[in-house]
Amino acid sequence: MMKVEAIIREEKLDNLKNALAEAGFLGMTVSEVKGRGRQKGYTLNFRGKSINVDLLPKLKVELTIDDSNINKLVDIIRKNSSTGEIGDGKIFLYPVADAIRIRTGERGPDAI
Amino acid sequence: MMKVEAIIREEKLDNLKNALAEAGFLGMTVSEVKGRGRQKGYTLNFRGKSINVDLLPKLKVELTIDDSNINKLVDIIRKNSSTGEIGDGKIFLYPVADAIRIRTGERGPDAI
Amino acid sequence: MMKVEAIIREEKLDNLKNALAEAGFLGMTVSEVKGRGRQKGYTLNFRGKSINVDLLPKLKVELTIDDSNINKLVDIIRKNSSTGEIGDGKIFLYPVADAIRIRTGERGPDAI
Amino acid sequence: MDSGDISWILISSALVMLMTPGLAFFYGGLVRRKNVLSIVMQSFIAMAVVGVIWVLWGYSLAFGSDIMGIIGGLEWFALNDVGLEPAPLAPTIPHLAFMVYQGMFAIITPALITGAFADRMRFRSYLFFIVLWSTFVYSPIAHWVWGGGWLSSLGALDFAGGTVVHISAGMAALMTVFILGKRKGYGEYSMTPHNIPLIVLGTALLWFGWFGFNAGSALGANETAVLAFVTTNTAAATGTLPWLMIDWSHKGTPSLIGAATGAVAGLVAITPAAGFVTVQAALAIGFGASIICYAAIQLKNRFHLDDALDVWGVHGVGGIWGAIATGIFATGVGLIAGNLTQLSVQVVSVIATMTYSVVATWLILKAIDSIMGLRVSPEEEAIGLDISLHLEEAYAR
Amino acid sequence: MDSGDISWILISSALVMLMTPGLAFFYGGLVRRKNVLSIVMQSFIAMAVVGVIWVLWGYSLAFGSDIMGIIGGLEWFALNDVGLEPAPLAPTIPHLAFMVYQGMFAIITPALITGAFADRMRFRSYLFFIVLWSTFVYSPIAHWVWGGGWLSSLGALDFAGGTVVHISAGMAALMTVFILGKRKGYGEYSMTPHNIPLIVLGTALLWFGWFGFNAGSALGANETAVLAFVTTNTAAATGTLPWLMIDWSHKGTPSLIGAATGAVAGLVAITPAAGFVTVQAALAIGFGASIICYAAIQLKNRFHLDDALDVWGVHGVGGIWGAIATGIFATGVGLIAGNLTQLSVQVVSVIATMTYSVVATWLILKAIDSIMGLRVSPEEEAIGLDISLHLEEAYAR
Amino acid sequence: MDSGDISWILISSALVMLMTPGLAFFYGGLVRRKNVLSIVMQSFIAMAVVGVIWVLWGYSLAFGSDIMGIIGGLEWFALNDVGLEPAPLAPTIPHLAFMVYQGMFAIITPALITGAFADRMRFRSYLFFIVLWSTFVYSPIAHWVWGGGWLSSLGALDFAGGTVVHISAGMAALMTVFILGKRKGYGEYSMTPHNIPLIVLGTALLWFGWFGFNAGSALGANETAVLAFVTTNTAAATGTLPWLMIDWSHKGTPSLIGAATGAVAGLVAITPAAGFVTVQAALAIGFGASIICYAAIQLKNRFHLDDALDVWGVHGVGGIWGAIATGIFATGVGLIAGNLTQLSVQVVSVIATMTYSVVATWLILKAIDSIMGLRVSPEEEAIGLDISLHLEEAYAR
Ligand SMILES: Nc1ncnc2c1ncn2[C@@H]1O[C@H](COP(=O)(O)OP(=O)(O)O)[C@@H](O)[C@H]1O
Ligand SMILES: Nc1ncnc2c1ncn2[C@@H]1O[C@H](COP(=O)(O)OP(=O)(O)O)[C@@H](O)[C@H]1O
Ligand SMILES: Nc1ncnc2c1ncn2[C@@H]1O[C@H](COP(=O)(O)OP(=O)(O)O)[C@@H](O)[C@H]1O
Repeated sequence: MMKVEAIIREEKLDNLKNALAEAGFLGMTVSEVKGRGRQKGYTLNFRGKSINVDLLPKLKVELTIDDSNINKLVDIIRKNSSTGEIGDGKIFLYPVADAIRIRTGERGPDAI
Repeated sequence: MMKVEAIIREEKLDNLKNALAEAGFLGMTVSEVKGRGRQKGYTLNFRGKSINVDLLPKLKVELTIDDSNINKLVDIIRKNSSTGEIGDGKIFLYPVADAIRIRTGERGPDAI
Repeated sequence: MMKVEAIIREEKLDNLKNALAEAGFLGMTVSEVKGRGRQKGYTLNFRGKSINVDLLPKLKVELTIDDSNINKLVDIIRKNSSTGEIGDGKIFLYPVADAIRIRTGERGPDAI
Repeated sequence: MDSGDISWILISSALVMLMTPGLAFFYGGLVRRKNVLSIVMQSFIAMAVVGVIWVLWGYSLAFGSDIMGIIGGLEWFALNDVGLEPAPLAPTIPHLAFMVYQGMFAIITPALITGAFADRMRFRSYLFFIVLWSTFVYSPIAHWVWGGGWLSSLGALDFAGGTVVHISAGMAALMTVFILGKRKGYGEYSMTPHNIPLIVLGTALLWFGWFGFNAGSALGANETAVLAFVTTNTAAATGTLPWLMIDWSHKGTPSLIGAATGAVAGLVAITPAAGFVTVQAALAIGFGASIICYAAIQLKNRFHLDDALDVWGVHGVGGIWGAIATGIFATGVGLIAGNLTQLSVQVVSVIATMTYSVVATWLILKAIDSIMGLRVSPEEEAIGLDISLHLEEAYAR
Repeated sequence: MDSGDISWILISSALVMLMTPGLAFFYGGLVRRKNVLSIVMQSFIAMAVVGVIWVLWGYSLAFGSDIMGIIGGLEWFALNDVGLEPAPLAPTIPHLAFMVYQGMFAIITPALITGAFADRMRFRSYLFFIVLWSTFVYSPIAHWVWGGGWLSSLGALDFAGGTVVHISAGMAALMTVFILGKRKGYGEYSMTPHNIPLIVLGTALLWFGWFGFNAGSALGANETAVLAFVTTNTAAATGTLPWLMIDWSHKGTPSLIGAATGAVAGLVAITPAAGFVTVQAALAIGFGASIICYAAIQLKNRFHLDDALDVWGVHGVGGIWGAIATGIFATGVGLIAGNLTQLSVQVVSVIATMTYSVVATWLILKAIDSIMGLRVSPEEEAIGLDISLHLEEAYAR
Repeated sequence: MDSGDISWILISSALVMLMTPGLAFFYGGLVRRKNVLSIVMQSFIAMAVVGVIWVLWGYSLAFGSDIMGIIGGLEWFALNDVGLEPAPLAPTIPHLAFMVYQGMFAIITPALITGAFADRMRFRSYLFFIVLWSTFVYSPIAHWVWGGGWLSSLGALDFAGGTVVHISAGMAALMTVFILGKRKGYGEYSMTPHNIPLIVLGTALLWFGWFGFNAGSALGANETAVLAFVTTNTAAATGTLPWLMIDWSHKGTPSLIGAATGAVAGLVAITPAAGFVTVQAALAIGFGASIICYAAIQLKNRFHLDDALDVWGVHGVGGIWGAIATGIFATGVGLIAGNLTQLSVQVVSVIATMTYSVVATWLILKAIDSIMGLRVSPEEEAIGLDISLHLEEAYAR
């Protein structure tokens, strides 16, 4: 199993979510993050003191899937969350040692 | 070392936290996430446009622990965060290459 | 590649962010978490019922980098986010199987 | 007619109107994030539903010509004959001004109850509930006390609604808890308030609006209004302090929610007394309110009654204390003036209001329950009422 | 002079002042988290910019001596000769009181428009826009209707600003949408409101302030003020209910945002009629407002017009309905009293206001666009206006 | 007695009451998320503590029979003999109305100071601080200027509290900074405001309430009230604009927090002048306030003084400018009318207030510090005062 973690633009979530559901990838976990990359940031000011805001809001989407699905999933993510402009985000893949469904105790690929 | 990542129901946190503390698992990191799985979602409406809300609030609990403790920990999590209904969540295990305590620089199992 | 995940104090972010940028580590993702460790917690009360608040706000900083940079990065993080008091946080290292830039499709170290 | 009195009654009406959203924020901040809209909605919609009912029949039932001391007649249905002539009960202001001012009280009273059944009532059933409750509980009690009914004949004193508003709502709240049962998870896991600044905003608007509630009840910009204004502010201040101190000694830290609750308890208790007592008495009434209501909540906790936001403890018990205290402190006629009659009348009015509200609320709830059910499904409750009833989320990106 | 009238006009002025921040919260809650400050800023700065303009020349243009029925003279520039003597149009209050009360209307009107071009207008261009719009659109229309201009000679009735405020702003809003275009991502991805409690706070402050807006327009604490107060509250209440019900049947759930929008629609529609109609008529006007405005928004959606926060649908269309309804229901002179003249005059005033606002707004926008542009860059829009225009983030740790 | 005047003074009292929660939100939004409740609590509890003190002895000390020009007598202790008879200083309203109106000023003044020592004062010490400060600083200064004391004999003009409220609080704020020291992390890492909509809500309530503060100080619904109302709104508007512009040119973007701060600076500066100057002068006073306060904050930053929320810069310096400006612009008696006496008297009153507030505040702080300490522990400060002092978290799920 592999965890696919995508950092995407906030506004692409609806798109991606629907595309994933259509392709049968239902299980997913989303969280709000802020990110910095090539996309340049801004400088905040508060009564004469300036603060660098180069962190812009992004969403992190995590899906744990079977190894066989990885390429398909990566393609779906790329297709549904890119705009072609800097700031589109990244996909990271991490090895997963095991997965357990809390309710039933099922383990491994059956649990996801 | 292994990272144990549990996606649980919000209301189970108190329970789980206390059970973990009792069993000696103090170190942990919690974050707010939204998730989709078998638990069906809803549809939001805003002035005539409908938006799919299949993402429901969950909590992500992360603990990095020694390999020897994994089964014990998984059991505690299952016991203290399941209700038996769909939406109870998942546990994922990830290999950890190393851990460092920022304050002291200790490395490996000593750091966690 | 390796994911370096640091749990740090909120107030150290500016410091760390700037130090990372200077050292050429631009790509990063930050999220709000709450953590428990050796730093002792508090007890919340609401109209006669008490609730344990041992989770204190922290920030999670994630950077995926090339293996060759790990030690340098760990040093920078330690130097720029420690105060010497309990609660300074942890650094965890996780193996990364692959990385993809959503915009271009580049893979591996080129993508980060 | 007097332009100063009109000015005062209009602004007082506006102030009381603002209390209902104030209450919505007070309650909304106290619940969990997934239920804030559902409770705000309950208050908000009361402004619409009771706003219309009052104009159609509520006002007439409460203030129309007395029928056997029990209810008003329907000759003012849809405000027929209610116009700009001097109000029968307040000759220096137009009748419509009196009507709308009283209407603001009719709106907030059922909204007060919602704190008790927070997080678990169906919205549809709630709509039926407030229609029936407003008609069959609020209007009659208002008639008894203010509209020329039997309690007013007895000489019961209720300056601005200790019995009519707070006891009636507080006892109804208790009944809803008995009938709807506890929230899923009550006593099992913590349900911390999700937004304390919102609670304070609600408290601030309540305190602010209460000046219209109490001082407006003088029905003119006169000496009584001034007295009621000052006693109101004073009781709010002295209500805050004991709650803070008890919390502090009980739990080791002073709580902002506690301070806010204490202020509300003081405001509730001074309501029936506001224009009848001295400022010195107001100090005592506010002080007592805080201690008595705090104790009531401990009692409620002991009985594991899930009156989620303590409507009974603060409004019911605070209102009882205030009504009794009026019998003790009322200038000239109270116990302290060496007079026991007034106190006994007050006790009668308290018991009558409690009994009627309990019985009538029970009947209304049972009727609705048997027809359409009162409580949401466990799944809806687990997901939160905002999404499951209203398909809206309070906070988003 | 009458102290009761002065008291009422001052507190009414304060109430209307509070509506502008109320609007800021209403709009601020409706936009996404990254744009809340930009729209709040637009309302807030209107209080400063129009506050100064009004004192300098706006008041004189609107209420100065009539020039050919079209505009006021500049003899009151910088409040020259405007003092504490009785106001020409309201002899029981000082002239300055009348001036400042009217000024609060001048402030909120351009702020209303901002909901239409939410999330995409440059701040600098917005500043120029409100200076020009206030001077060349608001002041003239106010003059026509209230300052002795041609519409008032015709006998057009506009109690508190159905044409002057709501139609003029609502039609201007529509023009800004045509000229600025849609938000990036409109129709492509969802843009859910980021803070619904903030929307309700805004609605509450608007409803509260509207008592000053409408009942204050009686310019004294008199019978007309009372009538306007009661019709206002009643129309807000009846405006809320149909919107709730339509939403419910359309989408399966009752929406809090819907209820709030319905209340605002009712308030808009009663504005021109408030002091002229009976409470029974107010029930109908509020009810109708909700249905008509709801339909207008469906229409707008069908045409894919990105009037982001429905300024046209609620204020434009609600104002039109209110102005027409005044011609129908106005006591003594309306259609229902068997009179067609008033209704025709109302139609003329609606058409005149619409036409003038559309044309003048178009000219102003085109002028600004050609000089400095109106719209932010796509990158600024993507990042959000709070950071890209103001370098501030609404919520932080 | 006059019902219009009573109506106005009561609603003005309610408006000023609302300013204290308004301040709580203004300050609460400016601090970090972990400290919002602690500063809101400081304002909220002032309403209770000073509310009681004022009734018990504060009012008597400030307005009781003059003792050597320095302090009032205690004959009105616990409002003994303060009733519904005409107020000695305002014969058209009852004495109690005057008392409660003045009490609202006494409440907000110490609350103003809290912005300076945000995020680092012990709550227990704060309670002692406001008891002592209210008694030994506020009441005497109020007596000097308004209660028949030496400054009023001298002829010092302070319409609504430039010296009594703003200078006294602003200078006290500066002292607290000297004695408590900087926040942990000051100058080291950023401490961005955590909730800007909350700041704007606070500003809106302050602006709204300030109408009661200034126009209410006419103590009746009369011409002076109207003038004060108009100058207040005008100075707020002109105060906003320069701050916006300076921010814009300094930092490249216009800031919403800056605009809000500018409005408050304008309101502070017009306070002592409101009923004494023309609207044209108000334009200048507001404009000047913004520039002068902005400069003061730059100065403070240069000296690395951690007056966290700029109480000194806005209230202290704004109050000084206002008091001086009153000497310049006061109709008939100011410098512009060719008169230097008034200006010199104003300077004396400024210096006296500054000196007394600085010295007395220093003594009070030192006394409390030596008995129980003033500052929280570094660990409590790091964790945040909401949890460490109050065991409450502002926002939860
Ligand atoms: N090395 C990295 N480690 C972790 N997160 C990263 C890294 N590089 C980029 N990110 C995340 O991806 C987001 C998009 O990256 P960015 O470089 O702006 O876009 P692009 O890949 O299109 O050039 C960033 O905001 C950040 O959250
Ligand atoms: N494949 C997956 N990858 C990542 N997160 C998942 C995955 N499947 C489920 N989750 C997370 O677990 C939560 C619970 O899953 P769900 O399927 O609803 O419960 P259950 O496992 O009891 O059927 C989801 O809300 C989501 O956050
Ligand atoms: N075993 C662990 N697994 C996951 N997160 C941990 C673990 N131990 C500590 N943390 C995180 O690190 C933070 C700091 O840890 P703490 O023990 O308080 O500091 P220190 O390492 O300086 O003693 C915690 O708040 C928690 O978020």
